[in-house]
Amino acid sequence: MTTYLEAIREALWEEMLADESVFIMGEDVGAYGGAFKITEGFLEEFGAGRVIDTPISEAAIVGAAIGAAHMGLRPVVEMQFIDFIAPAFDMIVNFAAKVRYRTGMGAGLVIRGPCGGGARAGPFHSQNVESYFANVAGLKMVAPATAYDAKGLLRAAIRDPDPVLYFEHKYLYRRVKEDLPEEVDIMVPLGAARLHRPGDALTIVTYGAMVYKAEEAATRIAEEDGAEIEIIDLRTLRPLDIDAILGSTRKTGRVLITHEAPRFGGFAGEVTAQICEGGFEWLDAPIRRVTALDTPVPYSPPLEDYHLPQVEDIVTAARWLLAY
Amino acid sequence: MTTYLEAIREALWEEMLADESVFIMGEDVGAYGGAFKITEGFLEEFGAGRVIDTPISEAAIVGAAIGAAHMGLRPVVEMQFIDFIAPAFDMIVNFAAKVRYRTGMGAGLVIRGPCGGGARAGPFHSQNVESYFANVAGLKMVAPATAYDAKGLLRAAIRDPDPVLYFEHKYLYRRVKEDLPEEVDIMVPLGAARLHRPGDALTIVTYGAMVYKAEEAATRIAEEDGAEIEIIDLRTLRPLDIDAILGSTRKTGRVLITHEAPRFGGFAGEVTAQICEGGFEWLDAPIRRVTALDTPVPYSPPLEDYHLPQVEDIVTAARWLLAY
Amino acid sequence: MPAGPASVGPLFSLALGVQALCGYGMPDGSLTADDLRSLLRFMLLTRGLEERLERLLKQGEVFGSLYRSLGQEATPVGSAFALQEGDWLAPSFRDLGALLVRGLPLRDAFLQYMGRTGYAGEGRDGTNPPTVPHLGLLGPVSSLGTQLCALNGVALAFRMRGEPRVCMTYQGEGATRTGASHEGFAFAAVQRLPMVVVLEHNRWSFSTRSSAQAAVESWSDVAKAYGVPAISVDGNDVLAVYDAAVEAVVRARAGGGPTILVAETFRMLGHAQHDARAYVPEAELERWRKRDPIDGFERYLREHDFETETGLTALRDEVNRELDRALEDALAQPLPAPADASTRVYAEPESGIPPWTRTDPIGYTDLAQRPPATPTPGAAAGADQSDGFLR
Amino acid sequence: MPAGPASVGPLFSLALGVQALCGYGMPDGSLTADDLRSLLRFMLLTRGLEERLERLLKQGEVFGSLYRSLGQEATPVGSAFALQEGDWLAPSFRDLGALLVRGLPLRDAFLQYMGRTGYAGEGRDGTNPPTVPHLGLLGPVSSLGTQLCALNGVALAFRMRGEPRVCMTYQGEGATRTGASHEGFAFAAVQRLPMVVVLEHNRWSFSTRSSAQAAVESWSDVAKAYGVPAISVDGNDVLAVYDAAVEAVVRARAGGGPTILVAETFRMLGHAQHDARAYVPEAELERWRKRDPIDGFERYLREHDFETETGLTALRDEVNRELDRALEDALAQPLPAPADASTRVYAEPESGIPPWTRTDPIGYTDLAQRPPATPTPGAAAGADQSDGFLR
Ligand SMILES: Cc1ncc(C[n+]2csc(CCOP(=O)(O)OP(=O)(O)O)c2C)c(N)n1
Ligand SMILES: Cc1ncc(C[n+]2csc(CCOP(=O)(O)OP(=O)(O)O)c2C)c(N)n1
Ligand SMILES: [Mg+2]
Ligand SMILES: [Mg+2]
Repeated sequence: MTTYLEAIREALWEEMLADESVFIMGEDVGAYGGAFKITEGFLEEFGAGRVIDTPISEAAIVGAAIGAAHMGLRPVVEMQFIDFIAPAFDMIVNFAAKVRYRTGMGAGLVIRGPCGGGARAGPFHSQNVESYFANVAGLKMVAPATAYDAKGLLRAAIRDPDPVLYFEHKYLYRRVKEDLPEEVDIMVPLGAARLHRPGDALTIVTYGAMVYKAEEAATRIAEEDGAEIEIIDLRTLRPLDIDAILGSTRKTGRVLITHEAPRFGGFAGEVTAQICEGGFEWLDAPIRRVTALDTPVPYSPPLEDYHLPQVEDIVTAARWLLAY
Repeated sequence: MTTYLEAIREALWEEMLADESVFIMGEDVGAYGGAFKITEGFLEEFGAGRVIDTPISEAAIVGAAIGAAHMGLRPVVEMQFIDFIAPAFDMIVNFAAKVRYRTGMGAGLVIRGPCGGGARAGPFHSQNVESYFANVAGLKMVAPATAYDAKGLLRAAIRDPDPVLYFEHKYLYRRVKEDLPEEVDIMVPLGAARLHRPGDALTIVTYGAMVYKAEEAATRIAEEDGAEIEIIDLRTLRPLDIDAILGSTRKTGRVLITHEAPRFGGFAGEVTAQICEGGFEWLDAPIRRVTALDTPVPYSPPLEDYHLPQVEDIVTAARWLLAY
Repeated sequence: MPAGPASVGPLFSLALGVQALCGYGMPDGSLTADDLRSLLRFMLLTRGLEERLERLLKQGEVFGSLYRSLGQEATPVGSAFALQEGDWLAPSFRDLGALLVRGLPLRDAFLQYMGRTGYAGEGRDGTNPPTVPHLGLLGPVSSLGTQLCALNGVALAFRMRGEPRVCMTYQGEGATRTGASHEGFAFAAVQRLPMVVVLEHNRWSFSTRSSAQAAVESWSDVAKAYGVPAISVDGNDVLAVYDAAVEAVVRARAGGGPTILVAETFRMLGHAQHDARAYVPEAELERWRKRDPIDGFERYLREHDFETETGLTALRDEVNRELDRALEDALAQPLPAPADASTRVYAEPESGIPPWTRTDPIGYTDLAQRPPATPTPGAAAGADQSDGFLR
Repeated sequence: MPAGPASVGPLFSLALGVQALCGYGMPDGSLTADDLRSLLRFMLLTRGLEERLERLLKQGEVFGSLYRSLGQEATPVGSAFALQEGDWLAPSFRDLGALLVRGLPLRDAFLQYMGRTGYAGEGRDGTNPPTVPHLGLLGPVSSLGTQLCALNGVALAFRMRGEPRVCMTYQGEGATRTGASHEGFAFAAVQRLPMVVVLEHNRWSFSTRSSAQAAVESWSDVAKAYGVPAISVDGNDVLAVYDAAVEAVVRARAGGGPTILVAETFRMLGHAQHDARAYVPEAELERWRKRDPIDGFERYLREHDFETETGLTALRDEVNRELDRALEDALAQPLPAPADASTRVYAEPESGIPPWTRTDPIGYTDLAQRPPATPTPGAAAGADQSDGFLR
């Protein structure tokens, strides 16, 4: 059984073995092996030249990744927590994302880090930051839910010629365990959603850790209401696999979008807009969102549990949609 | 006649006269009067103690505004171009926006600066940044289209107890001229949209400089197609005046949302989602978006004109909706 | 002035109420025997508080992780002791001692990390020290380096109002590598703000040696780039720290601008609870164990006859009783009610609509109760809009 | 290696093709009479180029604004002249001279600011100097301080590959106040990268005096915070700048790490075209007018019999002819086709869907052409997904 965390680790390891232009930069990624031990043992295997411990300077780290990428290297940058991508915002949005468009010279790099709540980690170690970057052309964004996808998407992201933000959900690190096929060379192309659960009564579009809450809700509704919910795991947020979403919409006529980030200005808005544009006539009910509260992520367990979208919320919304 | 620029200037001036806790910080806002001369003469009138020239340190400027706000002052920060809000992203998103929620101590401050394209200013002096902040609870966002609103909203923003991002469109600075009523004390509350043009055939939801392109399109369609388009100028992006949007949706049954920022992950997504949630049954056609291309803002005139949403695009989309 | 963010000036007098616990020396830096005892007491309180928090974490009463200051207590305690009433302090995440010196009730310290109610924090952010306006305490956010930028604004307000108040903040050597730290230093320096930055050089930032953070010979070199004076001091000698802090505070209060106080110390435990600091050589730990700030200061107090062993034992017992009493009070406080999570994002009246999952399914009160479908027409651009949608 | 970002290594040999225009002295810093002439020529080219760009701006052939380097030309020219083939350079927005030295064709310089086609930039970003990989030129973005961070990565790549190549970048004194600049300096220093940072202290950042940017006595103090050597030099003396740059470049190439080269100079015009610099005292301007880098260097060349007045006149004429020829070529290039705006956001194949307003009204190719309504079912979490939606 391979955990979500080990899958990320394997992808990094294999890509570094396969391509010596791949290297890692981040805070405490070397001797310590990273805050979550993703890169444990990498320093010993690949040496300090390719596993680079940096000062606490997210902008400098991303900047260095950009320049190295320009020279044909394939940097993988670790943010100790994805929340700390914020100090590098300017470097990502104004340099990395726009450089190919401006100059023709691309910056193929990966910025990865633990996102998401449920760890009682408070407002600054629990955020989901995808919406901060959603309107920035030039970036790609990935948010795996399974170990298989965590591995396959990271390998694809490392080989991608453009900057990819890779959001790994810390809640899944050790909770998700899968038997990964030995034979196949696991590689998941960016931009392709995954049918997580087939159904015909309602489509739930989601990604990251919410895939599992959606699954729980779907199982309950199958048992208690006898309705089969289809779950689409986006896997890649940008480019968005609108074909997969519309295909399912046409089939079910009912769509629920759920993500862990707050509701206002969240990624569900873009999905809703694209469904309206491409599948309006197929809709038998309003598109609904189940999201976190429009607040920071609070620390105290009862507050965090209330802030985060729960299975119960998805069940309520799904039933409302099924009854509509 | 008062220009949009003078209206901003008047609001600042009057608030500084009315309340000595109001002060200005920014790069070259003192002797020079700001890159666009908004604060020209302020140094002479209010002195260096309340018109503070800063180093090129956006994070430090916003940080200082936060602390000063904690002490009961009312800082108004100028970003020389709103694009340069990016280096202050962390300070805004993680400090200013979350401090009341975390501690109970608010940070009533205003961050204002010129946004938007059409000035041939290239990728870094033309951006619309509202979407970078749309998912951040704790912030308010304002984008005036008229001189009246520019003045009224800035005064309200300065008096607001929470952090307000105030986006002034550089293209409107000197092009918008209005007779501002002498008698009334101009004050426009945050969170209230404005009916820019009444109509019954189609609702266009927009804000900022796009209000005028929408108006041009509406006039043409009134003349050439005899259909009356209703235009809602949001004025405030957060909190969003969903009641105004839904009220118009119920009346027209057709909604077009247009903004100058790129399409993917743009603010139109949130508006679409809320209309779907609250007004689905009133919709006689898909909600559509007219936006900029999903690219950075290019420099060369033919490229920028093609990148930016144009009147022609709105007309095309509106006709498509009217015919739907 | 319209109702807005709590103006802290007026509130400040409340601080008088906590003077009993709040500690500070004379403005001129002289210390009485009571002050010496007080310094030791605050170091003991800090260590005892953190030990209890660690236990609570293991018991599941404190969540996430915990950052201890074991072996560094003299730096926050000695420096904060140099402040006077009305001054403001912004700790980093490892400076509980400084907050206690400024009067943070032990009970509230427990509550912050236990995520319970009954104090300003209300369980919202237990990963950082609390913010207590009436004590002049500005809690940091996790993004390193940022609190200096925010505290600059407090100092700016002092100067604008002509108040002789001083600000003090803390930063690990690792945090000085952030852009926010640089912008904060530069801003304070060029504005000559009444600011004292305590640079806690504890040799490590997480698993990274300070030599890997910067190529400087001495961390006081950081000050040279900003044209401000630096004082380097043994961060494990509470009196040395206090004296240096007094010098810096007096200069700041006199309008002499910021000072960077470099405290040479050592982080004896891991970065946080989950870190066994296997990467720290035992010999290095041993060397610093001998320099424990509390042992050293107790020795000093005995050797100079300020304290007897029995007196010290009594003090330790008293400190433990205080802590246990405070913990009892804290344990008596409830966790917040879940629905409280949705409040206090904005000043009242709350803006925006309530999250739909907690109200009716479609996220709005019944459509029938909505405003008229046709909004009262507002005038077009340029005309008086007062009859627009304004409500 | 999978197809990806252009690896510049291989491309670099192309640079040989432009050697004719590209200028550099001997690695040991010695200069021939031809080199001296070349230095003057590049300064004349820079000034002439900017004069023409200014005219083009007024004629509406260049857009937005323009930042000139009048009076500072010796700094970018003298410093860039110390680089060798294979080195990389990241200018700031006022360093056209450095790009010319590195071989940027005059025609392309015109095209960049005129927003025309026919070179790498393709009219995308005329607010900044161009990026030309095969010449080792990395154009900046407008956010000040950031290009140092990016160039660090280029230097890092050189070191990882064991290539003895050096990087040079530029920063105004104002830009050093940004967090990005700080993080960039600190990173380069602690990684001991082969990096030379030319700090152009031209007394002003827009309307702000350098003394209001930082409280430092000398801008070389900035280096002290990073533990790297600084060299201060008369930025208007092209030979002094060159010598200092050679020292820094040689050290960097030998593995000695970064150097900060502080060039003392003065911005003779306003910040940009729209700025009449009314805030600059006339006396100050007068003082610096006397120190014009071109006049000074011509005097030097005459006095030391390297050039005669006739020779200089011939050179000026040749420079003007070159510039006029290049401008003609540039004017012959068309503006980009509007629809080109939508290309090159991502590497081919373009990701995402085309913007609907330019395709059919509903933003997609006919729904009939869409994939089957029911997607081929993929397995659930854990199982082999290879038959999921993967396409
Ligand atoms: C901007 C940012 N990046 C990364 C982190 C994660 N982080 C928290 S503490 C820490 C080490 C801090 O070291 P130092 O500043 O020396 O303080 P010390 O822990 O030694 O007291 C790191 C990397 C953070 N909090 N903020
Ligand atoms: C982060 C950021 N903030 C503000 C600006 C606007 N701006 C452009 S140039 C400039 C002044 C730069 O001064 P300096 O670095 O000394 O360079 P100089 O103009 O003197 O050559 C400013 C404030 C910017 N480009 N980037
Ligand atoms: Mg440290
Ligand atoms: Mg300058």
